[in-house]
Order: sequence, then C-alpha cells, then structure tokens
Amino acid sequence: MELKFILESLLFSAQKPLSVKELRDVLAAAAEAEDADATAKSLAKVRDSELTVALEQLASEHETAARSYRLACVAGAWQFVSQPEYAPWLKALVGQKIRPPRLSQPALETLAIIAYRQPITRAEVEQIRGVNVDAVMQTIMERGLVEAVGRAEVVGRPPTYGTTLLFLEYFGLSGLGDLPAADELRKIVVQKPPAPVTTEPGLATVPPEQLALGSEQEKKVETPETPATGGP
Amino acid sequence: MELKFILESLLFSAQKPLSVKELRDVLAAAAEAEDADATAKSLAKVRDSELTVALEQLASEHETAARSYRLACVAGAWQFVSQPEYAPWLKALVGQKIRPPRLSQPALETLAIIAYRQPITRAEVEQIRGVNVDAVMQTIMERGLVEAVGRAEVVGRPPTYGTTLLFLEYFGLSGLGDLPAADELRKIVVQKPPAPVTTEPGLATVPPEQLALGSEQEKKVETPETPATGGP
Amino acid sequence: MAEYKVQFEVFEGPLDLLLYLIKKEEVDIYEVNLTKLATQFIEYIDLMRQFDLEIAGEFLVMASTLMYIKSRELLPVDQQVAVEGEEEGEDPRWELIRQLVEYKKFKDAATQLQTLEARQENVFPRLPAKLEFESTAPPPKPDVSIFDLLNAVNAVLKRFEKRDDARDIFEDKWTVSEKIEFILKVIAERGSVRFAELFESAAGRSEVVCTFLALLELIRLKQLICVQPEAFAEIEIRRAETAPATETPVTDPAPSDIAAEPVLNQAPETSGITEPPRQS
Repeated sequence: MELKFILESLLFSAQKPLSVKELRDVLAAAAEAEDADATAKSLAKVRDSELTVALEQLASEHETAARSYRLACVAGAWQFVSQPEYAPWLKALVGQKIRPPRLSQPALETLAIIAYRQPITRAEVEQIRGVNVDAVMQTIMERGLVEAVGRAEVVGRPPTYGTTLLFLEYFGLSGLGDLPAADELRKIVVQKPPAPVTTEPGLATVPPEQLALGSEQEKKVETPETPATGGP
Repeated sequence: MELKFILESLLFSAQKPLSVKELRDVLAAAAEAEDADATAKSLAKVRDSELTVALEQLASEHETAARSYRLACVAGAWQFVSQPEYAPWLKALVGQKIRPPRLSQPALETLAIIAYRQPITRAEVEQIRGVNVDAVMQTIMERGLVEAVGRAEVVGRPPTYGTTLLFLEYFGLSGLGDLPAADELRKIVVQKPPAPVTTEPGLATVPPEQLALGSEQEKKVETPETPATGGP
Repeated sequence: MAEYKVQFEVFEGPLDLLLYLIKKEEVDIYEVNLTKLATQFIEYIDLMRQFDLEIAGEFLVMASTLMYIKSRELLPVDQQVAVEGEEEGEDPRWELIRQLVEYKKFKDAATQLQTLEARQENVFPRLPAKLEFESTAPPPKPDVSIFDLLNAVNAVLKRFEKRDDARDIFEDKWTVSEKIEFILKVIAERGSVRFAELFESAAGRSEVVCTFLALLELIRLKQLICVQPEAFAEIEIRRAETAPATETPVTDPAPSDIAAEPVLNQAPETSGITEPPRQS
C-alpha cells in the first residue's frame, strides 16, 4: 500500500485541512493500534520530508487528472477543494459561502506591503503608501489578517507587523512563498538588512538598484542622474 | 462544462449521499440563480436518465483511476466512499484529537461582550467594541458559540444574540454565572445612538440578576463567600 | 460637486494620483517628465481647493516636493549641485521615482490579491460526513481556556475606560504595582488563593482591571500559576515552581489542603495556565 494513497484517504475523509504534522501523528497513532499490520508499523516514524514529497505528488496527480476538485495546500494544511468553475452548483447545494465582506483597495494594498515586507513597522508601510494607514491597519488587524509580531530595534521600539495564518487561508495561499510575484517582490525582503531594522523608512527600503526590475528598466535605474525631464 | 463533472463536484462536496432526484433539484436551483449562465440554465430540466448515465460513467472512471476512494451508489444515493483497506488509518484519524483553530483576540472580545450582555444586538456590541464586528460575528456564529436568540423591541427589530451551550462547554463553564468579574462588564453603560434610535441598549440587555444563574453561584455573586483556602 | 468628490476620493493618496497622471501620459515611470507631472499635480490640488474639498496633508506635502523638483529643474544644470550642496543619490527626483516604482509594485500585488480573494469565494472545501467507528475518543479539548476569555474581558474594560473618560471623572486610586504587591502578599501568607477572592473586595472597574493586570503580569513573569484542579472547579492562583522540570520544592509557608490536591502541573511556559485534567 503506497504512502500517498494512505495520505489521500486521510485527506479525503478528514473534517478539516491536515498539516504534515497532523498527518504524521495519525500515521504514528495507526502504527500503535493493537491490530496494526506491517504496513501500518512501517509508517510509525515516517519523515516529514517523505510526507511532503508524497503530498506534492498527489497534488500533481490530481492536477493532471483535471477533475472537478483538486488537492490544495492552504496555510500549510492540505485539503481537497472544488475548482472554482463549479461554484454555481455548489452554491445551490450548500448555500452561499459565508465570507466577510471583500477587502477595500487600501486594505489590499496595505496587506500586500505587510505580506511581502514583514516584519514591518507602521511607519514603513506609510512611507510606501504615502498616506496614513491607521484606519486601514485597524480594519485588517480586526479581521485577523495581520498581527503585531514584535518590535523594531530602533528608538521608540515601535511594533512590527506580519500576516497571520488566516491571511493565507483567506487568499488560499499555501504559504508566504506562494504570494503572487513572490520572487520579484520578496527579493526586497531578502535583501533587507537582517538585524537592526530601522523606522527610518528610507533605510529599511532597499537601495534603488536592488529593486527587481526588467533589465531594460534596471539600466535606467542605475543612472537616475540623467534627467528624464526635458529641462528648462 | 460537462454534466458529469458538475455532478462529481456536487458529490465530492456533499456531506451526505445524494439521490438522482436530489441532484436534479440542485441543478434546477442553480439554473434559477440570478447570475445563472447558459450552462447552468441548460441543465434546468435535465432528465433522470441522463443523470444516471453520467453518474455511471463517473463511477466507472473512478473505478479505473483506482485511487483510495470510489464513487458508490448505495440504496439509490450516490456518494464518494473510501476503500476499505485504509480503515486502520481512518480509525486513527477519528481517534486523533484535532483541535479546532484558536479564536482570535477580536473573536474573544466579542464573545465576552455577548456572554455578559446577552441578549444583545450587533449594534450594541459594536458600540462597546468601537469597531465593526460583522466578520467576527460570522466567525463565532459559524463556530456555534453564539446564536440569534430573538429580536430587540426597537425600531427595525434587529436580531439579538446570546451564547450557546457549546460556548459553556468550550470554556468549561457550568453556567453563565460562572463568568468571572461579571458585574464589571455588565455595568458598562452603552450610550444611546445619536441618530434615530434603532436599538435601546438598556432594554435589550438583561440586568445581571436576570441572567440564568445557579442558585449557589447567585449567592457567590451577591455575598462573597469565605475563602475555601485555609488561612495563614 | 458631489460628483467631483467621488472622483477625487478614488485616489488613495498622492502616489496614487501621480500614478494615475503618469498612466494618462502613457509613458513609463522612468520616462515621465517630472516638471510636467508637477504642474498637473498642482493643478489638480488647485481644482480640489476650488471645490472646497478637504485636502489631506499628504497631498500638500507631495505638492511642495514637486514644487521643489520643478524649481530645481529651472536652474542651469551646473548650478544645481552647487546650490543644493547635495550628494549624488539624494536627488529628490530619484527619490520620488523610486517611491512611485515601489508603490506601483505593491499596488499590482494588491490587485493580484484581489483576484485570489474573488477566487476563494468560489472554492468549496470538501466536507465529508463524519466517519463513524465504534470507539470514539473523547472530544478534543479546545485550545483555549477561561483565561483567554478573561483577557478579552480585560481588553474590553481597558479600552472602554479610555473612551469613557467623560462619565467617570474620579482619580484612579489603584495601580498595577500596588496590586502586584497585594497579590504577592496574599500568596505569601496563604500559599494559594481562589481566583474570585482576588476580586471580591474590588470597589470598581479600575480596581478590577488593576488587579487583573497585576495577576496577568505575575503569571507572565512566571511568579504565579493558575490551576483548575478539575473541570468546572474554581481557578486557583498559587506560586509557580521556578524550575518546573526538576520539581524543586517551593518554599511555601502554608501549604494548604488544596495545594495537596493532584494538579496536572505543566510548565507554565506560554500562558502560565494549567489545563485541567480531562474527565473521560
């Protein structure tokens, strides 16, 4: 019996999404059952990496099968979900999905900044958006999408913010690496100075030449002195 | 979009087996939705024989796929079921103590207010918390911790909310009188809304003594008992 | 006028307005004529003024930055550096363009999040019927305790108090540090105390809050722990074993009969709260 099918049967029957750790626990529990057979016992101490490989293989098999559902990893937990195009009938079956109202544009922008740049102070977010973000921060914190995660090591030790698990769930992301255009925007995060974060937003932001841009634009970035304007 | 995939998505997401008639009803309901597209409308009056053909084809496809589950028809109702050989792990899954996700701080605060002030309208909760509570109310209602209990006798007759038995279980309380420091929160005066009064908070909230209390607890609230612990 | 107002409010800030103006010009951010942009921006602000619209401070700050850039542009190139005495890289034009590029990227990311948000509305998780096997284990204990609720109460009280200054105008007689002393004294004398007792003598909201904060602080500092000997039993406060792993006996002056009760005493590493043993 293959591990992947065992995992599949678990995810198929589970009442909620299961993380790798939870799956591992179930396998361990099954191995300890009185009537555990050789297969069950052999999976007593399966490694997380093996589980992840099996899960990813499963997901790709289901993707290939192109049926009306797929195996998805959301916020680090795996579950079967329907493909969005079948929503009209599922709505008729189970009723409209209960979801909080959609987020406003300012809320989405603020969330995007926090998601890619976390941990980040409020001042830094304001610097990027160019406006005060008090109200919008309250909204997204209230909705549990963002939380205080620590304090910046600068004068005043202002709180820093990050996204929550609920954020990943809300947008159906498996993790922060799954953020759209993550490669491009997260480059900024990686290149941020590791320790002493600063509230001086100019410093916390990477120097211009590190902004990931198309090669053509990059060239232009490196020579900002050339006035783009026509001069007097 | 093929009929069989639509049926598949329904059976895959349904919590119980669905008969051909039930499936037909769902298709008919989807066809009547305001935003029904051409496909949805075309399935308004699909014949039972068509459905049966599609279902049988689905079942045979899943049989061929030989995964850990299959589509079965039992007593005229269709459902996806797991293959019996995975029972050892499914038993372990059911036996696992999987904790429901933690409640967020906003959810806890909202719960606290409802617990102490029930029955209470949403507007009153918002007044105490000072923020919109739509999203958070939805969460705690979905979790079965709070339910609508009636309507306030004011203009608009907005629904009032109270905590459920599950709430008591969840927090390990024997009754509402077990809520700590109860008097303090009950005393908070809610200001009347400035504009046309929609809810009269004072009326919608029961005085503390009317909250269902066990007789023993009632005594505690009124006359602090002698400490149970031995003196020095 | 109302129509204009709607239009103005579409812009979420000066950067948003600038991006809009650039987009209208159909040029790349890097190729935009900043002098022209400055003129357009300021015209826009003037328009807002004419309609007596409230102009957010951020727009005015941006307007002055743009004016500054524009005025620099008017100077001959060889005088610019000399006059400003700026080092290279402090060019305000560059700073503005960098800011715009960065903001644009996040604005695009926000649009993608919006797409994901809409998509999630149409994704339905499989919710199978509950499996039934003969021996069902007791339901899981939720990962929450009465203290989570108490914390929440406390947060509400605190915030309410802040907003409530108009009604209760009397001095707070209580401080958290006093209450910390009080609790420590009681515990030192008696070994343990029932949770409710700590609040019985409280005269008002502020005292409850102070006592509660003091208690939370002591728990946080691992001075005290809260235990609930069994489900539905009263919560007790007692001194925390400083080294829970090694079971060092505490110097407890008066070990009461309650202290002798069996207690599932886990190390109070996170919340200091000990969960009651599950009855099954």
